[in-house]
Amino acid sequence: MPTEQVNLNEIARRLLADGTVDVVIGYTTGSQPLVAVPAFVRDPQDADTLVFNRFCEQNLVNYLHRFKAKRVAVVVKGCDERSVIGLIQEKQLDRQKLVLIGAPCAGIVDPRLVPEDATEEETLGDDVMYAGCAACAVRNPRFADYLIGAPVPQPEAPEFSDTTAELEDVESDERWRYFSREMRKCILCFACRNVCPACYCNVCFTESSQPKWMSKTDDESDAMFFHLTRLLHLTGRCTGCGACARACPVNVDLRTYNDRLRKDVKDVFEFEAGLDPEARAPMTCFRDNDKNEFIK
Amino acid sequence: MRTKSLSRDDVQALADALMRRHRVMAPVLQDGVYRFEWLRDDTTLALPPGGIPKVSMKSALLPRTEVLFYYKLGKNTEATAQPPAPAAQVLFGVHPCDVQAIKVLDAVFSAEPYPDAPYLARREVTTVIGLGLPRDRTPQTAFFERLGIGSMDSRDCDLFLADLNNGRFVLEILTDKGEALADAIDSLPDASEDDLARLAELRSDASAHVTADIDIADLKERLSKLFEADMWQEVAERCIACGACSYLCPTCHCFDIQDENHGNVGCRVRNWDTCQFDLFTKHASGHNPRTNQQQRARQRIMHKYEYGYANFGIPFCTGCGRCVLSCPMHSDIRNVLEQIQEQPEP
Amino acid sequence: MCSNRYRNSLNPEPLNPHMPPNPYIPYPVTIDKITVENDARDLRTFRLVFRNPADRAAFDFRIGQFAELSLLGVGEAPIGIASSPLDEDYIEFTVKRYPTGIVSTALHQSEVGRQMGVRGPLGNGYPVERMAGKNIVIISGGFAVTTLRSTIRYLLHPTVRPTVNDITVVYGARSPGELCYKSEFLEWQERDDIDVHLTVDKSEGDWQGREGFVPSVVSEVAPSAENAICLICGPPIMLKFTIPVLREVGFDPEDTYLSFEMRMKCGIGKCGRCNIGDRYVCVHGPVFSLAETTELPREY
Amino acid sequence: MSDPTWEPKILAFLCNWCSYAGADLAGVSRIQYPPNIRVVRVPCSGRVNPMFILRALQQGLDGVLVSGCHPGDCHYLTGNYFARRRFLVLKRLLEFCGIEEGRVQFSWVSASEGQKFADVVTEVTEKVRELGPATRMVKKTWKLPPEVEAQLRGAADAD
Repeated sequence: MPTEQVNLNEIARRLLADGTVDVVIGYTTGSQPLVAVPAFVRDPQDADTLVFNRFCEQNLVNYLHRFKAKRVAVVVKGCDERSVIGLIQEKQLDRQKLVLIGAPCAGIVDPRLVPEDATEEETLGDDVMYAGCAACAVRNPRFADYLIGAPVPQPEAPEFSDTTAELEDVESDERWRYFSREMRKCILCFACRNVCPACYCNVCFTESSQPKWMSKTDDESDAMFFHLTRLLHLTGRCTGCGACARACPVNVDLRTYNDRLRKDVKDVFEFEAGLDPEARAPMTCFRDNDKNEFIK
Repeated sequence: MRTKSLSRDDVQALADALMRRHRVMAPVLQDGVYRFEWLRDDTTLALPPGGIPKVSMKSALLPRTEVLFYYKLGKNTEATAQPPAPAAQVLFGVHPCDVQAIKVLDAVFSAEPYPDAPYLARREVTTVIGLGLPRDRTPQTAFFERLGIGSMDSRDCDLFLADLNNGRFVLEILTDKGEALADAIDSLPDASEDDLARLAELRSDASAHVTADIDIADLKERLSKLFEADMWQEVAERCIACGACSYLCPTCHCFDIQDENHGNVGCRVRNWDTCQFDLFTKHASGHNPRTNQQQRARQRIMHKYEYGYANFGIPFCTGCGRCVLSCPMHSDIRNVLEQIQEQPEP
Repeated sequence: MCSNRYRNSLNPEPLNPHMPPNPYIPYPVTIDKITVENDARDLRTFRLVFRNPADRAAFDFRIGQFAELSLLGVGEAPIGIASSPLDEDYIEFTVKRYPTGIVSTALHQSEVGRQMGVRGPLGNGYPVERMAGKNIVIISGGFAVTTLRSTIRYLLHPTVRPTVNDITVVYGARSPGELCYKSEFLEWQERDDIDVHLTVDKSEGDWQGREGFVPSVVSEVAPSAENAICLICGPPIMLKFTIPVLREVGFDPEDTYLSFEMRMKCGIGKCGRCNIGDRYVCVHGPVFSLAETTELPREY
Repeated sequence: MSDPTWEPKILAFLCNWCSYAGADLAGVSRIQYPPNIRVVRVPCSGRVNPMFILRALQQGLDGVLVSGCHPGDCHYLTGNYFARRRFLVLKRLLEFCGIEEGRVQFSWVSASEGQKFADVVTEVTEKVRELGPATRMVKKTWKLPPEVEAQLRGAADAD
């Protein structure tokens, strides 16, 4: 039975009015042109402020950690929904308290590609789309309770970023030059960690002072330490939603490294995060015949 | 006041000339982001259309990591040594709102009773070359005019490079520090009459649009009564407590002091820090005066618009709009300012 | 505002002549003596001697000031100065060891003879100039007594004692084992020119002294507020119940002074983290009059 | 080679039950192997947190070896199985980022394989020697400028 197609504002008002949920987390138009911002609607009258368009680039599942005790409705794109599946597997979210308002998405605008002085949507070409969306395999949410639009076509898409493929073919010096160049940009503001739904540790290793795992100097090795460790913590959990890459104020190319990680997990453990609610996360299990030849 | 005329290529040539005897920090374009970087032979100067690079020049005066001193440790012994004195440096292409941000840093770090020697030593060898732009090239996110700063404002600059919007520039030499760069400047032709006329016209147009409608004294008074207001709940609701806005803000100067060890040698450094992180105010006993995001979001606004003005007489915000541009959740500090104005008089 | 500019022997000639000295370089000191203050052994008093004798003169501090104890390779911690400004050849700090405290843990693992650093003196300290000819009431709880012990030692110094009238001290701790500077306090109890009241929340062992919380002892002792200044420092719970008692007894908020504890890094009003409202605890404090604290927002 | 006297510094995490015992056996049996490894004894190869390895590279160590029990021999039954997955992802990620192959190596050495331990250490040391001193991801913040180096040379250990 295909999920019920509804209007976003209608369903939000209904859910709030009949008390099914305490808050609806969605998007509303931002104060700057060509921008959508997260919105937390608690009053049925405000349901009309909710919108969904191709500027809704944040992953709202990240906010669900703050509403653990409440019953929440959240607007999820296909990629966001994979984060929900992942968090349910990790016992962080209770599906009964969640209402998923699925939003079929044909790809969203990467705010970093929008020229600073652009104000009208028409002036935007089609090269402002987030690169990851071209490789998206889940344009239509599959487990949502409602859909706020007709399903969009699902084109055959290359799996991973092409820079990942390019870097795999070059010498390690070249790879190191690229990695070092990207990490030198990082200012350790932790926006990538704070927008990521999979990053929810109470005390992150970066905030631990006893032991002091990591220092926050401008030496590139500290940025490398942080990003490598975070990547390892995302093994088999990163869904490739791209929220971190879009949130980075200095355009560090996180997508290439996320895609490499997801490619490894797919090749070696035949696992993709957030697709199958029943599957076991790869780092919580093992097999006798796991790859062993790299160990002497 | 001596003035020179330059074409677009002369500007690049000027930057190269300055690089011969000074470290030059100037805007460069890298992967779609205009950043203030130390110019190297393989980097080319790229003045942003809006004049405000996303990564500010703060790191030239308050580096992201600055060695306070080096040390060597014995079994029970320790010895320290001071870092070498900072080299002469030139900040090239600093927008007027960033120049006023430098004045904020100067006020904080030269305040008695403990003037900050490392900062002042660096500040003394710094020459600031301002960048003036016609008013209509102001980025949408910037609101420095509301804080009394014009886009052609040459206050507190050693030299001032005005973009005449027709491919030509005028360079004004304003202070002795500016004159000290004479060897790189004298080869340039003196400013032509129509260049100067166009500059005067653009300058008057720019200063005419300076509304200065944000009244800081009034804002301070209002904020001093809004500590317990529940507007902060809404301001902080979307905020994910990252450091993007504070690290890119040219006036945010909070720092952390850490020791960096390697065997028996090391150095005590200060790193950028932000009131948005939990460790910022967490006591060793575990007590933390600020535990939730409302309190932290409030602290950032209060520090900029109330505490700064109360202690130093100047607001800690120059309306550059970088926090609006860089926030992953597109929070807009201008909305917060409006909310403050709309709060009912207690 | 404390008057003495920060002077430092390590870099007599700063980078260039008219530059102020680098305020981040600590005075080199050596641990001369370590005494354990309580049975739980997580409170130790460190007596530090300056490796360059001239620095002791440069480090002329006032009661109630603090300093940053610096262990190179470990970090720094702001600790109140426990010795009296008139103790000539050393300075003392009492440090409580916290499991997550990097510097306090490293300090407690140090031995006599270890070289370390002290940066300061920092903060404004108690209002010494207002104390002449006044009655002084000192109320403290737990290990927050460090700067008040410095005050008592200073006031009892033969050259200072005549300048103030009577001194009343109420000092309480959780149990007799937790009382700091016990020998000194017992000695002071014998003296006639100071009125010391020790109390413990819960008596145990051979403790004959008073048993009861500090607020109840203060209302019992009821020191007269007439021409008096009150210095009070202790855990928030003690302040919460003692301040109303002081008000009943008639102490004017202008004459009651508290000392605050905040997370600090620079200690010189630059790093932006120790503010309560627009006041930096490290430079405008740590001592505030009760009147001032009522204006400060509740963010400590 | 820039400095002929250079000897690689290698950090070796040896699992207490197998590899550490294997190393012990190699010593007891007088089997010679290069002295370049600095041993850290860990309860299990699963105990080795990837952050240990990253920090080692940051501090300038030229190589890291993690050695544990063969799959199935683990004293804690599954420690090395989880470690194997973790190290696979770490190794591929480090190489993708440009850390030379061979800087970080892994091995299974049981308590009875003294000779294998010596061979593994020899092989790792030769590979790291061939790669030369570590330069990638090595932290430079504490690198003393020359004039500070001179100033501190006589200090600290003198008194």
